[in-house]
Amino acid sequence: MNFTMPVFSVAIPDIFMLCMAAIALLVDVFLPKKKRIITFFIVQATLVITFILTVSQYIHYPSPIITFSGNYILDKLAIILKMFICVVSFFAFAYSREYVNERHIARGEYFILGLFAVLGMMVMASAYSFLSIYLGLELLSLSLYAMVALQKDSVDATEAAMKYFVMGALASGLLLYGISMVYGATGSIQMFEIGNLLVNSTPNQHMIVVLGLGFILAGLLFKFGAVPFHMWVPDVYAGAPTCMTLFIASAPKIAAFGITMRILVEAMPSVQVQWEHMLTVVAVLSMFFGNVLAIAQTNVKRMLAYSSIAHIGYMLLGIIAGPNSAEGYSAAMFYVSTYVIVAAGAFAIISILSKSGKEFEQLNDYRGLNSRNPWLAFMMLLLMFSMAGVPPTVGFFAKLGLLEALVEAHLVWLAALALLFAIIGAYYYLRMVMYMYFEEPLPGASSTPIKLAPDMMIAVSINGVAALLLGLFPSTFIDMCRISLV
Amino acid sequence: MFSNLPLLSILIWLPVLGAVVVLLTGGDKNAKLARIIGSSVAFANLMLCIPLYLYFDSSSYALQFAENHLWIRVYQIHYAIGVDGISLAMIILTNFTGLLVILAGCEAIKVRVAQYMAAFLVMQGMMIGVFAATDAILFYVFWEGMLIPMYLSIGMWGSANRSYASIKFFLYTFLGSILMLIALLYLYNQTGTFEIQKYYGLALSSHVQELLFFAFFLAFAVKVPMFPVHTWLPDAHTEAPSGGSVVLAALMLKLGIYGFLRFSMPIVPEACEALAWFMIVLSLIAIVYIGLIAIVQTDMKKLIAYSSIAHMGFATLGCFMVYDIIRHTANYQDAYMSLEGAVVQMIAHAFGSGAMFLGVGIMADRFYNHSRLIKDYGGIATRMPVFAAFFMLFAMSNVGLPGTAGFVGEFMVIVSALQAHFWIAFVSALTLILAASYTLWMYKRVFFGPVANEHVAEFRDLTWLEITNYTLLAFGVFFLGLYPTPVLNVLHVTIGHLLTQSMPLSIVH
Amino acid sequence: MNTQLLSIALDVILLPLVGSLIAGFFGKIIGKRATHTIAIALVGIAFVMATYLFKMIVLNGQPAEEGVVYTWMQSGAFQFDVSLLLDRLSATMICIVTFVSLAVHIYTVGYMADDPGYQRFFCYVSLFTFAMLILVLANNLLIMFFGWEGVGLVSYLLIGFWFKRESAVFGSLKAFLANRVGDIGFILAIAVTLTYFGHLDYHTIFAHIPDVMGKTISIFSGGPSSVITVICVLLFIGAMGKSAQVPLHVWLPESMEGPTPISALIHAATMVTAGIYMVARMSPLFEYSEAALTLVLMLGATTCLFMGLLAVFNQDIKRVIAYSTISQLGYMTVALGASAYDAAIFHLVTHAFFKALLFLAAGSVILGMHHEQDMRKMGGLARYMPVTYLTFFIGALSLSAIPPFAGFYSKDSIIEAVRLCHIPGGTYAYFCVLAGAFITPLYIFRALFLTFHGKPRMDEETRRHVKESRWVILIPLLALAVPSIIAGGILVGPMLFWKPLLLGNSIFVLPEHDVLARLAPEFQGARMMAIHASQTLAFWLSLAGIVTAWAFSLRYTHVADQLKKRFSWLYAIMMDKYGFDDFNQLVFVRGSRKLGNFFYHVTDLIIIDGIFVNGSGKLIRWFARVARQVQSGYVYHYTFAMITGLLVFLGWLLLGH
Amino acid sequence: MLSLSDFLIVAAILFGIGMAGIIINRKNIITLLMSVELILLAVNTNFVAFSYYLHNIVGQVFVFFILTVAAAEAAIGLAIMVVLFRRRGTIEVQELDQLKG
Amino acid sequence: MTVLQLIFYAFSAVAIFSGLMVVGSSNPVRGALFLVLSFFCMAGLWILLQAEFLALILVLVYVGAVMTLFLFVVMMLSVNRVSVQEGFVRYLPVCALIVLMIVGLMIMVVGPERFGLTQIPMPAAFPADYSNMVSLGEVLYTDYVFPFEVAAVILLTAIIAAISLTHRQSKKHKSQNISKQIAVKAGDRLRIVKMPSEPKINPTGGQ
Repeated sequence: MNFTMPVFSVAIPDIFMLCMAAIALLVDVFLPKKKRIITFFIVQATLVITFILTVSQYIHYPSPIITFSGNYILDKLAIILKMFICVVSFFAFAYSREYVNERHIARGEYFILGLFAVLGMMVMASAYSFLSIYLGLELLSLSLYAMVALQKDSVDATEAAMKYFVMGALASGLLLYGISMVYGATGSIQMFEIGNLLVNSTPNQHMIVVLGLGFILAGLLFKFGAVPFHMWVPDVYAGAPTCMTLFIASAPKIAAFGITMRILVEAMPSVQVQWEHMLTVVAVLSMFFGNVLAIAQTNVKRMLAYSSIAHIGYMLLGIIAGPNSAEGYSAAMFYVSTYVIVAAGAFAIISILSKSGKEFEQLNDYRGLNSRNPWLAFMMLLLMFSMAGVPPTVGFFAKLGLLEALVEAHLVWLAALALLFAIIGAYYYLRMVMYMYFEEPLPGASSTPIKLAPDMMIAVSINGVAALLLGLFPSTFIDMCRISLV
Repeated sequence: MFSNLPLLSILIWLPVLGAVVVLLTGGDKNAKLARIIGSSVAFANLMLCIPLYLYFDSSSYALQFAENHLWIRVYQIHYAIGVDGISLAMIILTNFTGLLVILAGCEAIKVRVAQYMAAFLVMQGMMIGVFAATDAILFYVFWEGMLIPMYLSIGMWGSANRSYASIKFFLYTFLGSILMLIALLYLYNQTGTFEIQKYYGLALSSHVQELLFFAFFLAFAVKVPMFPVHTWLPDAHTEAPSGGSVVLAALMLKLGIYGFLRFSMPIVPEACEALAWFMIVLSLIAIVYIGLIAIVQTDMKKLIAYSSIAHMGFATLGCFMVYDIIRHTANYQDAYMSLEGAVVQMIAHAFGSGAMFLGVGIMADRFYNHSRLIKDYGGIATRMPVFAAFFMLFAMSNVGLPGTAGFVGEFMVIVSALQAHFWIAFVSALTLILAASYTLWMYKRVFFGPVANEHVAEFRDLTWLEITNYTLLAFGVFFLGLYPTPVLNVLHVTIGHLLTQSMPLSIVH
Repeated sequence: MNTQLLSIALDVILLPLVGSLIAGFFGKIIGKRATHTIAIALVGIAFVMATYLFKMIVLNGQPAEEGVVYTWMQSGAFQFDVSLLLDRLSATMICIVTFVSLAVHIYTVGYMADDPGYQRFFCYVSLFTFAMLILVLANNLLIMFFGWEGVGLVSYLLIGFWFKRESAVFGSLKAFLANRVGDIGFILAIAVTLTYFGHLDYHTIFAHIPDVMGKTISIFSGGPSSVITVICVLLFIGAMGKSAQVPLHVWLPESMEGPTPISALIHAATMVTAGIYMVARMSPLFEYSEAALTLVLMLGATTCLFMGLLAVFNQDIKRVIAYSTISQLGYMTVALGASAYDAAIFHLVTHAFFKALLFLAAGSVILGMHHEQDMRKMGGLARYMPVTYLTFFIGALSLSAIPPFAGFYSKDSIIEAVRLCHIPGGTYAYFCVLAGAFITPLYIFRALFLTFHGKPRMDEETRRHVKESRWVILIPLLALAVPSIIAGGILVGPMLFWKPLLLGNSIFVLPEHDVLARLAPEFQGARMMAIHASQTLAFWLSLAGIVTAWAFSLRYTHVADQLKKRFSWLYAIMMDKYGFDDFNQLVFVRGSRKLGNFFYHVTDLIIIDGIFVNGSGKLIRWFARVARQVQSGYVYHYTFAMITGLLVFLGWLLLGH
Repeated sequence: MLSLSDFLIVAAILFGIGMAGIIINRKNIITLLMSVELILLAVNTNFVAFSYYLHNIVGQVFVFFILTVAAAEAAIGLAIMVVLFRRRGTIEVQELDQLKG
Repeated sequence: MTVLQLIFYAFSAVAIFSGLMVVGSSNPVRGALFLVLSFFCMAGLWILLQAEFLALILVLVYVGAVMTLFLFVVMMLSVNRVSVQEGFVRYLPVCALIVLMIVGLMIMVVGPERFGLTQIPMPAAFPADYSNMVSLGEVLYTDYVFPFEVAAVILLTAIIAAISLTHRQSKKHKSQNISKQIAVKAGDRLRIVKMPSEPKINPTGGQ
């Protein structure tokens, strides 16, 4: 036995979160129904404290630490991913409060499962072996499946959950098969070891790893929702309760980015050519189909779902350019994290506008939003332009980074193509703005001014203004992404 | 006192700040307050141009009032601004037009006043930013950022077909500028900086230069707009509120030319030289082809819009003839006039067509259904003599009558064109007829003749605010037409420097 | 250098401008009376000053002065000054301009008395005077172009003065556009000049002629053309526009839609002569281009004859005079082409007087007839309007070149000059001007007879109201009648023959071209010239013209009708005015609109917008609609897509590499 | 002697059957869930085989966890299915087409 | 052919056959039972690979628990009868082709060329005192304690999820939902139906 005791202290945030989840669970069970809101506060507090803990780790662990026998890593990437995840999840839950409250959704369970999902993402962020990756991913996915289905009285939500589940299960099957191949080729499931073992791989090994790569990428791209593994995205986004859509669309993408970086960059640089090629195709397809299909949508959630497919396509560009450019990975990370903020904002607006019995999902519902609630419309406008990548919103700088990386990697054609698709994309974002600003509200009840709870208003404002301010002052944020991927 | 102030930054951000303040006034209950704030901010901005002009050293081509702060460390993007002669002229023009538009909006806009003021103030700030930016990405940010308020102003206060027009406008210009972004990134990769000045004189292979040229070309040609990427403009102009049309015509189109001057010519001189024929042909097409199209327009705004394209043809022509001129005469001095003509044409066109757009707005606002169709009008001169007189002046400027602003640029360009080639001059001189045809034919149908219908019969003449506006513009038209020297003085050194920068080695030797 | 005169000249220019501004901005406030008093006073002062300048420069022989008012613009190697030149030519011209302008100002008080646009009219007329003075006093081509366009603008405004009248508005537009065609020539000439001479100042240009003489410019693929010829031809194209030479004459008849004082001022006396003035001014340049002179000569001759012919067939009194103006301008042009610049200017001067006179008289008639212009509805007016009749008669005689009226001296000199000139096309020109000598009296006396003689053909109502016009109208008539009679006799010697010539060195003629110098020995004073007229063919042709006119319009009207029937095709051509209007309408107006419509509807809307812009949008939307069918909602389709995708990737990765 | 590839091939075939089950199944979701189980079984076999032939216990550890997770997954899948059934009264795959386009 | 091979082929054949039956059978109950069969067979193969512990776990956990759960649910939902499958046959060839191709690719890679005995020989036999369970246990609670914990959390999550999803709240209490009351629209309460008015009857009877 050459077992060394793991450094538990590096996992304090995760441990803390797990403890709190258990506490919240217990508390929730014993709380009377009316006071279940306390669960929500516990969950939010957990996130805040975890965030603080993670920040303190940022200070205390300047160099990477691999522990738990190589299953766990704490480096800048993990820390920053965790920070992002906590922040984004915090907002996602904040937005959910009212939405969940108004509908027949088991509130306590929703937030507790949410916390488990966040825990899953934390595990993913720190995972350094395929095993931890897989487990983190499953923890996240299983929570998400359940959370989607939690709106039990909704036909759409249950259907979405079922589709999500079946396809998610298939995807993890694919992922596992790929992992098994890599394991078979190397005899290891640990990132660092695999990376080392594959440096001088035999042609046979190489072939096996390529097969494994294909399966692993299929599983990963499914999590991202990239074409052709994207088909669940629109259905689940549209069918899930909006607050859930918001959650699915946000933090998990960051976590997925984390494991992608670990697998592709740290474990499988030996098949870089292959994954670059595959990702290129996927990225182009995603950008194209995502943007084009979004045009045909009348349901805003669906539209944003397709848009998220397209955005994943863009994000992949950064990874593609990564090996041949200085800033590719960090650009991708910047892209995905800012996109998540923006997408969360957009879904948040949908969710807080939705009232039980009157979901605010159709394009037509947004007619004349400007005259009903100018501030909200303005926030949506900022988010839309950010998604379209129009300066000075953050979306532009995110794209700028990607393009810069692409150009540096001599992939100018890909950059041009990406921008071409961005134009197609701009169309439907503009259409959204058009509905909000240029059209008059439909007559009747939907033309009255909209009043919102102040906390929702503040949260949305933070989100929207972030889209602008991160654009005006993106430097710190970009630096964070860079530090994490040095 | 002013030399210590970050004057340019103030110019850029004061309107933006003003926009925020205006927005805080809320709904139309406080419309009056919004109007007052809006106009005073615009006025203050214009006043700030005075020290800018006075402290500008026109004997130096160096960037003045420069500010430079690191903005985004990773990509070495700086908040770097500064002005040379060309940008100074354009900035003053922007502020001038900005004030006009805001004033015009005070009268014409009745709903969502605060948002209107805010949109235009932001637009103004952004545009000043474009002209002042000396960092490529900063430039791009302003360049694109301006689209948002413009898009909104077309869509929110425009007429029936505004959605289509606004989206078309946005996508067209967006399409144009993306390639420029890639070009900028390419240059960044070559130089490691986004500082525009550093791109000048970069040794690039001719193939690369041509690619870069086309990337820039698309961006700027769409903005100018040049044939065949001009079709957004008639729609956008037509559907935009008159203030929007004015900004589009007076300022936004200029950005394209400015881009050519700032980017294409100095950065890829060899490609510019090699492809100058292409640009010249397109410019001439703009002048003749668009002129002919303008003749048959039935919508006043469309007509003026097309005429704008034709006039911008002169500006592009002026820019790209310099190579031929210098090749023929081997003397830089000879080419000055061509480039200066282009710049003057930009300014002159701002006055002329801006005023005409305002005029159409004035008429349409009085008409019961805000029609802009020529056939709905007639005999305005009977009902609105003062307006008719003003409009005649601006029409004449549009026609290019000596003594008005419109003449100066056209004259300079036509005369320079002859140095390049006789037929270029000839074709461009056709504008004398074409511009006169479409402008005066429209004037004839709208202003002359018997009063067309009972709606026109109810028209009242200009209000004081409108007269103020028009007097300002008339002043501009005459000032530039009769005494363009102050404007040109600002330009000489800059243009000269620009010329030396934009000459490819093949010509220099 | 004494610049005092020049500053007076500047005042001469600015006074009408001040008048114009006052009338324009404050006319409504200060009222009609004050408006016309101020305007007339200012023009009057200007006239007095101009006379003074004329005296100082021309009569006292002070040297020419030039000076810069301010630098308009400086760009690169080129500098453009607003500068004035006061020499003999311009001094003469400003005298005429201010004089005719003054006459018209006064005349207007009566003519426009009841018009609501009274003040506006004064504004325009004064503005016109201002622009014309700039044109004349300019020291370089650019400033001349300023004035040139200025008069064009005001002409446009004045023709369309009655803007509610469709025909007036149409005429004004036509005038402006036709002028603009010429302006292209002018501006290109400026461009060529600037390119090859580097400057636009007259004296600089003239000084550099030797340097430029050998230079060529390649315009047509056929071969290079001489720069000077190109400049001259282009300049002349400009002159053709302003001076209504074929084929750019079409606007002048239409311009008669304007108020009659305008027709007198602009379209007879001053503006239309701008082209003549310009060519004369640029004589040093033209002298070096025989080709250009030939063109000038031929076109002038053509205009002279064929436009005169049209006047014969017209029924509108003002149009007859208008065509007559074109024809007379043709004479002047011929003179230019024959290098007899002085003769051209001389004819310009006399023509200014008698043509203004004719117009104003015609205006008086029209006023008397309550704005009826059709001569077929007039007749026998001599009884009702004796003074008008008298003055019209004087004008007609002068125009018909009957000695010793003013027109005789100038026209006869031109005919003689053409006879002697050796420029190619001279013979044709000589034939034309001789034929013109017959045609001119024919049409003007036809007009005279139809209007003032014979039975009254107007309706009863009108006839009862016909009476002589007011004194404000008659005074200018009388004032113009005097020079129409005597100016020729007085001026012929000093202007054409006696060295030093009145215009002196303002005009430059190569010795081998100098036809007037060849004529000079024959000249023995004005009286002798008048007497010798009986020995010239032209004189007899003139008389024959008068007789024919009398015969056809009063005596044997049925013969005219028969001829009309016999030569109906010819008559049709005449009625069509040689088809210029139809041609322009068809080719240029309709052609450009057709082309514009094609470009707009087909190229712009269908090809660019429809196919590329909206087409790509539609394509994408169509594709989106189709592609969303793939998103069928069925899990098995989704997984199928996933697995197919995986298969493709695996196949590619494993087999492809 | 049995080679590693024998086991892997069997696993691959099972894996294929599992995938096929998901693609072609139009009837009830239970079969889908069972197909997923087949896939996991195939993967597990892979791991076990590798573990044996590479003399490396990690594969088996992995299988251990996969089994655990698969059980949890099955539970949640069934739970969702129950919810769906309660709501829709059917678990037919081809009727899950409310969301599309 | 050795005994081992015989066992291997027998188990494999049955496993594959029952796998096919799982997918192909129209009755889910039968499908589930076939799944159990294939699990059994695969457990047999695992034992050949000396993974006794896992093989047993497979049987215990899967056959004993998971499959029972499946059957339980099938029975509970009484979905064992199934409508006729349209499209099954129609799409079968395409699907089969795709799957065959993908399996072909997989086999191409994992086939004997790379994983044959020549490439990867039989591993050395384990020492006699080797215990699969011990060696697994040794690493499970040491090296893999972190995954182990996470797996525990997953199970916890599954429990929570399953309970909260399937648990039906008893509708014992009645309470006002004020926001719903406010959000209600007039149109929800009263629907005015427009109907064609009765044909007018002439009161006089039409005579």
